[in-house]
Amino acid sequence: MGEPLLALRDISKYYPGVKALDGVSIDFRPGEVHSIVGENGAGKSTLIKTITGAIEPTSGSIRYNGVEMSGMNPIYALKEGISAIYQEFNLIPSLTVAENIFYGRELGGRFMIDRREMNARSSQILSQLGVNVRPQSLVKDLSVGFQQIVEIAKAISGNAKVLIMDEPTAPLTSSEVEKLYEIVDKLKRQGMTIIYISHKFEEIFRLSDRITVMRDGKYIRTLQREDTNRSELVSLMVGRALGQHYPPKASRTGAAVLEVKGLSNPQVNDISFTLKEGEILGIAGLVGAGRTELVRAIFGVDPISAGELLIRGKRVKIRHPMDAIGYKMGLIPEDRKQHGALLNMDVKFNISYASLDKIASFGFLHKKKEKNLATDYIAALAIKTPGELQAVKNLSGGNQQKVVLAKWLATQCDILIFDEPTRGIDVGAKQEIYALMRNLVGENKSIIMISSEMPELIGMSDRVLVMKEGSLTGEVAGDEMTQERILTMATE
Amino acid sequence: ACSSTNESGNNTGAKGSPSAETGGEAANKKLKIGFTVANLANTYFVDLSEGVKARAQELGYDVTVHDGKGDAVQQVNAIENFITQKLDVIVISPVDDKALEPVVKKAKEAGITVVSSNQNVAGSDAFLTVPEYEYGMAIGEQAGQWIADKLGGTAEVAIIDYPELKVIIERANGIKDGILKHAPDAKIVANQSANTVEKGMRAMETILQAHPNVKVVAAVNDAGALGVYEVVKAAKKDTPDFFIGGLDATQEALKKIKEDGIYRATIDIAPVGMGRQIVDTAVKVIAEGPIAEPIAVNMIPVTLSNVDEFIQ
Amino acid sequence: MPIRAILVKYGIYIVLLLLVFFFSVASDAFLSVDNLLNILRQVSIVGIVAVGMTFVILTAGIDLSIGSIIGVSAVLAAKLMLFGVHPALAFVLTLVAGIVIGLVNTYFIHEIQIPALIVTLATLTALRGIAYIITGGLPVYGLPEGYSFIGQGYVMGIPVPVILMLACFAVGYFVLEKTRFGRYVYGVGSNEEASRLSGVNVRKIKYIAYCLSGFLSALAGLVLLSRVNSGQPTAGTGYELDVIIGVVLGGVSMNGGEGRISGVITGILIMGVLTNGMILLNISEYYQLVVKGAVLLLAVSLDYVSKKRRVKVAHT
Amino acid sequence: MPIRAILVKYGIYIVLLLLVFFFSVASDAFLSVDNLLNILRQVSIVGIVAVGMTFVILTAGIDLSIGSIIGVSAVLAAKLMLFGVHPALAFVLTLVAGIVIGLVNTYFIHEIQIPALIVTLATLTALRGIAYIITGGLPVYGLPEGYSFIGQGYVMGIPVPVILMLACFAVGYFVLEKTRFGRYVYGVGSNEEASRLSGVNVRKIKYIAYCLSGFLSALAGLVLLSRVNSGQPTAGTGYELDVIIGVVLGGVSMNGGEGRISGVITGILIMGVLTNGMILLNISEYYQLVVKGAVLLLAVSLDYVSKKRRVKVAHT
Ligand SMILES: Nc1ncnc2c1ncn2[C@@H]1O[C@H](COP(=O)(O)OP(=O)(O)OP(=O)(O)O)[C@@H](O)[C@H]1O
Ligand SMILES: Nc1ncnc2c1ncn2[C@@H]1O[C@H](COP(=O)(O)OP(=O)(O)OP(=O)(O)O)[C@@H](O)[C@H]1O
Ligand SMILES: O[C@@H]1[C@@H](O)[C@@H](O)CO[C@H]1O
Ligand SMILES: [Mg+2]
Ligand SMILES: [Mg+2]
Repeated sequence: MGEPLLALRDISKYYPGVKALDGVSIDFRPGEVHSIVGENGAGKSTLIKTITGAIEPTSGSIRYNGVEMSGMNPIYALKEGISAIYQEFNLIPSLTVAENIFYGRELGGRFMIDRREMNARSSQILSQLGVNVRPQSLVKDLSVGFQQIVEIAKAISGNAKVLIMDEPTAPLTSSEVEKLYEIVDKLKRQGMTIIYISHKFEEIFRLSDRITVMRDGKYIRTLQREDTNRSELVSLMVGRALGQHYPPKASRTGAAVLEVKGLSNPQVNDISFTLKEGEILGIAGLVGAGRTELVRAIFGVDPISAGELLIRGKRVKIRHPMDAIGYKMGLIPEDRKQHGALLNMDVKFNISYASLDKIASFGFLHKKKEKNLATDYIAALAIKTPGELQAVKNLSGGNQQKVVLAKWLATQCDILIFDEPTRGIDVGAKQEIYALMRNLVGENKSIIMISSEMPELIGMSDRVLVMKEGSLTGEVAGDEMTQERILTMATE
Repeated sequence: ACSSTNESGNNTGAKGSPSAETGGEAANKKLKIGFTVANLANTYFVDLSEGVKARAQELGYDVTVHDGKGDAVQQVNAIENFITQKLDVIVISPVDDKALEPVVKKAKEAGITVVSSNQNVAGSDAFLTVPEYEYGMAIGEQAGQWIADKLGGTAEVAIIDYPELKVIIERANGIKDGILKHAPDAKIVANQSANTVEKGMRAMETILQAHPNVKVVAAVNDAGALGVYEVVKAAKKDTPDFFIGGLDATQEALKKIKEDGIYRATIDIAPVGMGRQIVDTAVKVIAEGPIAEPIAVNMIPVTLSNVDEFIQ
Repeated sequence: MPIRAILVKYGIYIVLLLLVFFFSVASDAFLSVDNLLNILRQVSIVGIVAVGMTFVILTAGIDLSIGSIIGVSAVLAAKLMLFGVHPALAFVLTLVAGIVIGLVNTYFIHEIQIPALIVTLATLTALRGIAYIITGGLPVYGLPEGYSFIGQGYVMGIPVPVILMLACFAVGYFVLEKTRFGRYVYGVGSNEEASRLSGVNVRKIKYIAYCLSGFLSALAGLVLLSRVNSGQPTAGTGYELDVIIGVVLGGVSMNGGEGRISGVITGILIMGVLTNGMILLNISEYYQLVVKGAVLLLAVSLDYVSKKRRVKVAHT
Repeated sequence: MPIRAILVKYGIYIVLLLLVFFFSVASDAFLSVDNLLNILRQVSIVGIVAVGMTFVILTAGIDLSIGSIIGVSAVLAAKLMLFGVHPALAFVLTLVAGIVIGLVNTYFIHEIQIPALIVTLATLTALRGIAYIITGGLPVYGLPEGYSFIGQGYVMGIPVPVILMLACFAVGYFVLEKTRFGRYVYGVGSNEEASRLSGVNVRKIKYIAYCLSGFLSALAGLVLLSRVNSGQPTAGTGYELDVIIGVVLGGVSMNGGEGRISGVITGILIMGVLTNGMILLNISEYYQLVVKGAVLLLAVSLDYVSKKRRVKVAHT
């Protein structure tokens, strides 16, 4: 192929104690889908931010269209046809879907905007993406999944030459992901260059022409898709070979720990199921199926209108997460920025936050115990941070997720609810988390796991419940746990 | 625009007022004076402090003026600072007299001469007084007289007061009693608070809606009365029998009186002159010892008949 | 429409109507054209400034300096005219001064990244000092004759300040609802980083918002000057609270990105009607304060309780 | 340590030292034990309240009602004592009243979900009215003899208000740095929803923060009462701005979750030293305002620029 459209030369980016990028050079060719893979904290997001000028690299240069770009900034990048979906939420919550899609380049005159036209065009784009969201809805009223779809719509609605997507499918389920594939294919046919970041190998192999591997802020290698395979990528990413993906399942499970009977609220409808000791119970469903709402109701985050909960056979009232924690339950929420992490606070603060009772006597904290708690979990989950005093907002997305996990593991609860626990987490870390989950149930704890990644759900769960539109539509176990079966139940 | 009427201060006619000469002789050394004033957002006190500054400058003294901003605590703080600075004289125009008693005691113990003005702080060496009740009474009487003479002894009356300040409550009582003294049949239909032109306007605009027949308005200061004046004129109610009266004899009020319109009267208490007199009083105290009797400043009603004597 | 839905949608408007109804019954003088014009005129200064404040708060900022800008503008214009500067020129120069103050505010807020609250508290303090220095603490009298028109004149029976205020509201409404710039004001307030990454010139939006606030505060100062016919160095003291009360009562969120001009008008009117009505009823100043606090709380409660209910409705 | 790093770490402390140095050179009277005690005593009321405000702002709230709480407490205690209630009992009742006001504030803020700014603006207004009503606008005189001790007494040569303030700071420091509750204060301010999901009783934390603010404001009111020997209905007016300036100058973020008590002490002292020093230098009131505004801006700029530089250093 000819001249690269975009050439990165020797890009470095240093933070105190962190070399986020260390002399990275990559060429992106016109019309290719080029994936970037690497562990959490490898520097992928940092790299793409230097391309759009969202951050300024410490050193290095970028050539675009044969021209040296200096002092790149987002306004200029957009003008030059470089558009990006960042890993962080980047919408305006108080504006409508249509206003967000065209934010920064509104339709209309020089001063005035043309709402009608923007709504009409938005409807088109959204239906292309196969979702049915009103362009007039406010973004803040949408669930995370729909918000992500709006971000995608926004990125593809312009006439970009380079489209960068940083883990665009993380909050999506399979059917939306399928739609996204089609869109990417179409854009590629139109000659657009796509830079794609993901931790999901399925997507990477489905979409990419070439794949670049990064590790510890360094460029490792660029491979032609046809010439490589999953295990090669993994060992390049991690620096060693990884074995069996999912740990073996438990041979048997124990007595009922949690019983949910006829649970209803405005979002979920007459749900009943039982969670057993030592069990991993999966919950499947499409975006909007109400899985998050179900576990929020169980955990006392949202009120319930009917139904009851039994823990180890005893009826309990849970009106607040405090109550749930009192019964040794924990919830790792799906929206880590809003509900999981305290981003401005440091790693130590976050890890100890839900178990301060364990490191305090009469309300007074033992600083030493707290520090040990934090460093133990940083080591156990291999959290990539310069130290326990780093602010969580400065960690990579995946490592933020690990911090939230650590917070709940530290509470040593018996019933753990994981809502999309591996979202945005790299393969190596995923395996660590899988192993950890198995260890936990091995210690006779119980886990409810919501996941939109079907293979993970099937690989990890002892049993899977399927939800649709707020109701349970089925349950599968053993050999019945196949993608097709679950999908049929989720869509009918 | 400075609203003093008598720069020299001798026109205040207060008994026991020392002349500049005696003061000059008594003070061989260069005195350091601290003056904490109730509130510099009030024109009256700006004039008062100008008088103090001007006289001190003539005598070659140092003055620090402190703004109490209507907060007694600020004045306590300031006096503490003055004591630490080892000033010779502390002059106080208190937000609240009682509040300053303890700190004035400390000042006295430190050998500092203390002069009070407007309200007396117990323990002061001298006190220049504007008797608030009488001050209000003075304009009240003008209004009452007007009602008796021009309105047949009865009229709807509005009073612009300012009950947020203690001394002004007394003054408003004086206004009321003054009116009723000469016009016992007058009806006071509205009391509203205003101490600035703008608030005076807002109050009067609304009062006129509720009581369109109001003919007489007396206000606790000229600023509020000037607001009233603007509104009555704009509403075309400025009939020959209308009466507006204020207090303080500010230049703007005097100008309005001179126009022979509805602004009929104000009361002069010569703040700049009083400020000068404060300095002279301090000098006298240092030379001759404390003055027990309050030194009353003169209050002169200003109407069309004598306004020319006061206009600058 | 069921009553609850009406409450939800029009909470704050209903509060206004209730107040109007109450005072109409309680006082004969309340419901007359004259008195309604009075109310409008009395809120006009706060209203004009509120438009600028709305822009600033929508960008998630705050401008506490407005009261001092009013004061400085009033005395500056008065002094200029006294020195013989033509009123029209004095007018323009004062408005420019207001804009310059806005520039200074934004410089510290955006370039040095100091919280807006602190920056404008500092300029509030310093500018009040400047107003005193300009005048030596004494009011400035002797304005040229015709000048009183802006503050006291009428056009077709409507007071000029009212016309100015309505014009400001109309332009503000139009800009916020219909223009690109309006979208960016909301966007910057709602998610500044996302706006930057979407190619919005965040700096420009902020400069414009604070300069608009400075400009409108200066305009308000000119109106006030003309209304009271004298340049008072204390003019505008404490107005920041009245303006903020009006704006937030009108539903603008202090976190930025949320709220509308129509609500702000209503918020301002509620406070104006309340003050006027209580004076008509000759309620003592002391009780006026208590009633004002209580109504403020109840009005916003009504609005928020109904909104909370809306969220619940949305979930069903 | 390189100079830049020192600046970064100790920006605000350096500003304080510079001011102290400057005034020591410029005025003979400044650097004496008496005067330094003066300064401490003069900031004591604002300082006591600032501790409560720090808790509130750390939870991402604000309490504008503190000035009016001071006023109400002062007159309430004075009236109670005049009615013959024993000073100790009057003292306790007043502190309880402060806590009750905190409860009311939190009720509207947390249960009805009205922005804290609005709620406390409303209580600011209403409580001032109540202070006037209690007293009929007149100061309350005739306090029992011994009462002056809290405001005017000394213990081992140190003024009692200073001791109270230092105690408040010490307790505040300890609670915020060393206890679980302190953690939750930061956590709630940093991310309320995440805190709730982590099992934190957010409601309780907020109630405690605002009640603490009410309690300490009442305490400050009692100190003020004793210091001026009379219950002034206007006491405390405008103190909210002084307190907020001190707290934010000290590095507490208005967005919650960030800042320390040690910074707050420094912020409060900077304002106190500045006021005292300028009186000593006989700077005119009007210029004092300008200088105060400018110093505030420069001090915070220094702090922020050095922090920004830290980020830049980080970028290199
Ligand atoms: N503002 C910052 N300050 C300090 N360190 C930072 C900052 N931003 C990123 N880092 C660090 O830079 C490294 C690279 O982060 P980056 O977000 O690029 O990783 P990533 O490859 O995108 O990871 P993930 O797959 O988890 O999203 C991480 O170690 C991160 O902690
Ligand atoms: N078309 C739509 N437009 C806007 N909101 C929708 C739409 N469909 C569903 N929702 C909202 O989405 C919410 C449920 O989505 P949510 O993401 O929480 O479900 P979920 O089953 O947990 O899915 P996931 O966890 O995979 O995202 C519902 O509260 C519903 O109001
Ligand atoms: O406010 C008033 C002034 O207007 C003047 O009258 C003197 O006394 C003050 O208290
Ligand atoms: Mg990333
Ligand atoms: Mg979900």
